[in-house]
Amino acid sequence: MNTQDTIPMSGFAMPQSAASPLKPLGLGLLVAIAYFIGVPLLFGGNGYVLNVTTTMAVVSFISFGVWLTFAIGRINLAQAGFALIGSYVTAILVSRFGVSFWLCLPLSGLVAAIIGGLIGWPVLRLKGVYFAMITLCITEACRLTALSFPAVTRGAQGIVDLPLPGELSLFGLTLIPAFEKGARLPFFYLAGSLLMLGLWFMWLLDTSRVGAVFRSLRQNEDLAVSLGINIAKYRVVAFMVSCFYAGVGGAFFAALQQNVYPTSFQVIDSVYFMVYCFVGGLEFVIGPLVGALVMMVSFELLHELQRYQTVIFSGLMILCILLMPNGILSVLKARAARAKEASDA
Amino acid sequence: MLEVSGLTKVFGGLTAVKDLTFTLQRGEILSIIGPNGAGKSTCFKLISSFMVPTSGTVRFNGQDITGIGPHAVARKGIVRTFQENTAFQDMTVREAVLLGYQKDCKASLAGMILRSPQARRDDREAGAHADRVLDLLGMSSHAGTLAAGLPHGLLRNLGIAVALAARPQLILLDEPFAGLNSDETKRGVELIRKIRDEGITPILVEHDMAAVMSVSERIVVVNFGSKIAEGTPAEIQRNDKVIEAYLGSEDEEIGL
Amino acid sequence: MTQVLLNALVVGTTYALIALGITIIFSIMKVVNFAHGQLYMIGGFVVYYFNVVFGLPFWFGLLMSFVIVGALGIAMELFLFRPVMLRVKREEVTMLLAMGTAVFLESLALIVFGEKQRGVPPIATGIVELFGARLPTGRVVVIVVAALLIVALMLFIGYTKTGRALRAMAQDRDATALQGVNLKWLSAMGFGLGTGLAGLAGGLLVAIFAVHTGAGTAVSIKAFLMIMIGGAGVLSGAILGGFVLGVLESVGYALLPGSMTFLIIFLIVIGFLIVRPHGIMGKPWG
Amino acid sequence: MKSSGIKVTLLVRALALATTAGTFALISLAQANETLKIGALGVMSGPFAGWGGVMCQTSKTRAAMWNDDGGVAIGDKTYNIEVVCVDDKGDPKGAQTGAEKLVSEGIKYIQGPNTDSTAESAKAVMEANGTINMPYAFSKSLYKAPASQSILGMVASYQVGPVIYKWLMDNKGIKKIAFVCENNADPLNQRNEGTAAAKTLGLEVVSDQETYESGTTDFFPVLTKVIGTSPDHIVLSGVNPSDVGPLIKAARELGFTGTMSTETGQDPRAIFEVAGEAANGFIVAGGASTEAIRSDFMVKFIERYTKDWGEWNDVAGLYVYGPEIIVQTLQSTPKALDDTEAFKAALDSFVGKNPFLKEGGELKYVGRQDYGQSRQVSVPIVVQAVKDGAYEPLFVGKLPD
Repeated sequence: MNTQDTIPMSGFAMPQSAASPLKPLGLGLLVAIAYFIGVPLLFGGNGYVLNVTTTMAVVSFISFGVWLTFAIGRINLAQAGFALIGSYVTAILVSRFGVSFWLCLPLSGLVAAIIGGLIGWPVLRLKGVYFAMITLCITEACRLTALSFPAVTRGAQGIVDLPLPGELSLFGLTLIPAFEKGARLPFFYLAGSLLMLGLWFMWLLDTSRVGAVFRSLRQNEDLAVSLGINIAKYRVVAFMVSCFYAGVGGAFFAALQQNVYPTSFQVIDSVYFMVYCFVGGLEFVIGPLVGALVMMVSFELLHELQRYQTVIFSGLMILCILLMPNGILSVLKARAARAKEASDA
Repeated sequence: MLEVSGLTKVFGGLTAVKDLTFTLQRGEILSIIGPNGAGKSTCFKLISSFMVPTSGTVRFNGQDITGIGPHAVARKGIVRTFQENTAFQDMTVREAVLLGYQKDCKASLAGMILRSPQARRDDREAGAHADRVLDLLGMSSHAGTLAAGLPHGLLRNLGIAVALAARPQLILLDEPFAGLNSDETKRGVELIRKIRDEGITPILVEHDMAAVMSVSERIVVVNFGSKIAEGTPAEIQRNDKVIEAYLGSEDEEIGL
Repeated sequence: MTQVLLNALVVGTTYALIALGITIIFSIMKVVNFAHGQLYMIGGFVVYYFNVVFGLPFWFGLLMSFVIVGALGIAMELFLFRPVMLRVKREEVTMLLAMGTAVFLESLALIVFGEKQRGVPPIATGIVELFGARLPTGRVVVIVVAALLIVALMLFIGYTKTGRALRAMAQDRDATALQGVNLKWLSAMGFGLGTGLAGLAGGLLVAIFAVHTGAGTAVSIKAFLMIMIGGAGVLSGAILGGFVLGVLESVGYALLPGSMTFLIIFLIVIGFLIVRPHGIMGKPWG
Repeated sequence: MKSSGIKVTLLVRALALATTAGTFALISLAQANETLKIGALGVMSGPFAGWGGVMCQTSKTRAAMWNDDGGVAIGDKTYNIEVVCVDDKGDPKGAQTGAEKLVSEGIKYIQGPNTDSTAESAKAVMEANGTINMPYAFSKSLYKAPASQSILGMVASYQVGPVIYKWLMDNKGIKKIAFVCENNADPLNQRNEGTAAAKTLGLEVVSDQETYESGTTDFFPVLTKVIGTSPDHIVLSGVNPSDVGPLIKAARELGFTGTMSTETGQDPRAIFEVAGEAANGFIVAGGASTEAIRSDFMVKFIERYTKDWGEWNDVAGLYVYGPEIIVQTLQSTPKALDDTEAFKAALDSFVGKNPFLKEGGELKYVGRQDYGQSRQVSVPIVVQAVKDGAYEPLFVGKLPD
């Protein structure tokens, strides 16, 4: 590889990757090692820790989508709605038609993305609070749709007792063995793989030309369009990718919980997906992961407070916004920058 | 190159642009002037398709481009700049200029994300082009500066640089000299000539009469949305209608 | 059918009252107050405590609901929203802050007020019959008071010095500052007025409905629907939005199977916003 | 001076001795009583916080009473009961995490969750770990084979509904019945079950499609249509406690004169406070704390609950059966402390005493008729009517085996 090849990459790399002490690849590797080796080694037998980690991984996977819609300057509260769509696609295909979960997983994302594209095309013309509100309506509409059409969704009864993911084989070669009842590690590794893939793709997207276009949409749509950029197309692409993430995440949870109800994903979930992005820091690809990690782990740690758990948790959240209004990572970045300045001087 | 005929825009009951007709030859420097609120900026928005005219047509290189949408117009080769300091605030100068090249990238969406060979070629070309543009505007030393940290004059240049990066045939400059001091204006005038020499035809909407008179080869004067005069700077300075139109406003503006 | 229209009138009036507070805060601060429903709920509990627990008159409790929740709002503005708004890179953070406040107030209320639903003794008894439709006297009193409050607020905003300053600030913060108006005081004041109205709505409506600590989120979501229909940040739009939602809800429940009503309302709102992105009377924002 | 110095020294010595003795006493007490942890997993925050919050408080109160009495004797040891409450936020993800948390603490017996979706999600964890839980949710797949770990902790709406409707037909002569419920999974299911039961009994169902959204403040619009069908009786299926009062009040204000009922436990004072006299005669199934039928022990429990949590909630009278029957079963089968298989094996034969009813009676596991296996607590079907902020019992029924 000649040096010229690397120039364009650095041209669009996120500003912080240069300032951060860890290069993105190293950071990714670190996260992967911590997840795939560190957690099982330390907590392999502890179903609770594995479950929290698994949930955290996929919740941050879904939040990446919200992060991407933030990148184009839209506040997206529809994510729970599309996760619900993903859950139902998998649940219906698996329970009615016996389709393999491994096929359903990407398919759920695809269906969510297509529906997202159809809804997104007109809706994405809205900005600011109007977009936030309309996406909140979409989440509610998804729940009510699931309730109102029992012929397809079994309505209020939910779809229960979904089988665990079966074997995935290609030409007789077993790639993934069937999940066994009660085994937590398969779901844990699946969640980790999704997280890593999701993070990797987000990073690729963000550091590519497309990522730069997305950021330009947030900063000034008029200027972007004056340069011949088809902003409507890029907006829909960003939204569809976001919905894809939601759909895949929803499908995962349907399999993990072995059921889906209209209440499986609600407005409050949409809110939390958004919160994770903020708490981590909107400028950073890894922000949703950091946000979800900090928030979910602190909620669990506050359990000892019993009935004061939620009030202290939300109090801490407010404090967190007060002290770090631009997210945890922005504080770390500023500190790293100061340290660098000091060492340079 | 550009033919505007019978262009009219009505907002509610108000006619902002009325039956405006003019043509532009490749390589000439044309300015549109007029008192405040005369409809100059609306005219730009109509040409660049940020607004759809009530009636009339805009033809570019013989093609009808009326109301085809701003990004489509840009792809045909007409790029506009903005009044004030419109920029991508959180991007560095070089990032913004690289983005200007976007419409000429040949790689597919997936290719761009996954870094296909075509995307890499695009990026290399974009990089080379960006360097040329920055060099042309004398901004190479600011390539790594965030737009939000640029001084006023350079921010204006950045706007032009981004537009140039989109490789237009025709560039619409919306008040390129507003808020600049006389030194900066002088450099701006030179810059516009340089742009023209690169083979890009500029049109200006401007208030700064001295600058307009020195840079323009032809001037169109509008008032209350209609064209009241057209000619060389010398002709315009002598035109009674123009003087009358400007009497209501500040005299010094016409630079007599 | 008379009953349906009468229902729409009552629901619409109460909704308009709910929507006013949230729209005031939005217009002057550009903050979507997700905690609106929780403040409404606290207003209801304030009245309950003054009226039932302390045995004081209902109307005194109502006054206190405005004062206490208004003061809470001023504190929120001073200690939460202002410091954050000064430092954020993205405006959206205020929305998140409001959401956090909503969860905080709700869980705090659960500890302080308990899980039960609360009501106050009826402020008026008896039932008025109108063209075969039934309208309890309590509701008549409440909608008359609500209507008076709405009119009073419109007069306040339209004709007093403070009201005009608030309106000016909603249009252009910087220009208002130039006219020598103390912006800090004014925005805290406006925020307090908005939350006070939420408290007032909750306090008034507890007289005919009931209140419990979990009621907030649903009220907030409905308030958002109203201001979106009417147009965010426009007072008359909020009132109109409240009535439109009231009519949609009442007529929807009368004509459609229950489970479809709100699905259709949501779809109508989505469709409507696509066609008219800024509501009936709203101005572009974003 | 000197003598006082000696006195001080003596005092210090005496204090030290006392402290040491006390410490020893504490240690020996701790040695005598081991701790048995019981979980409570439910929704304790958000709009439905009432369900799980009261459940947690109930179990904690019952545990405190046991511990004050010196603990519970199981086998040859005495145990102090510790209740670990986990808030699932009404979220299926939270329910799974919460269940795993309780399991990781070595807990084998869990009360809750409170809704279908959370109970179904916790089920996977229960089945995989052999943990027993006691949901307050009616989804039948929780209790039917192949599921085996969940025991319904209350009377299901589809069990009590027909009993109430039959009684109303016989005693009040009702013929036309209407159902109204919140547009949400659990209530809708209960409505569907109720409708089916009413039809079987030969009642005419005049309205069964009307629902309202969670958080509705004004029930006039939805009830106008229901009452327009002129029913004799209205069932509020699976109604959230926060909606009961306003619903009754609205129905009466709209001129409805028939009877009304619900199948889920409610607090009579809260209803009365909101609906006033309109609440009188409202029929509720559940609870076992009604004055006329409660035992002295129940009175003591109510006192303790009121002392600990400020205000009595009648729903606690239902939740208290959970820890009671778990502990009694463990006492009868000490092996089940570590082995839930032994617990399950004892379900068919276990017979305990109901301490909460004045007349006593048996406490056992039923449900063979509805679920094909003993996966339900034999909570008495107490049907009662609201009367000025309290309940008066109408009749007490029994669950079928």
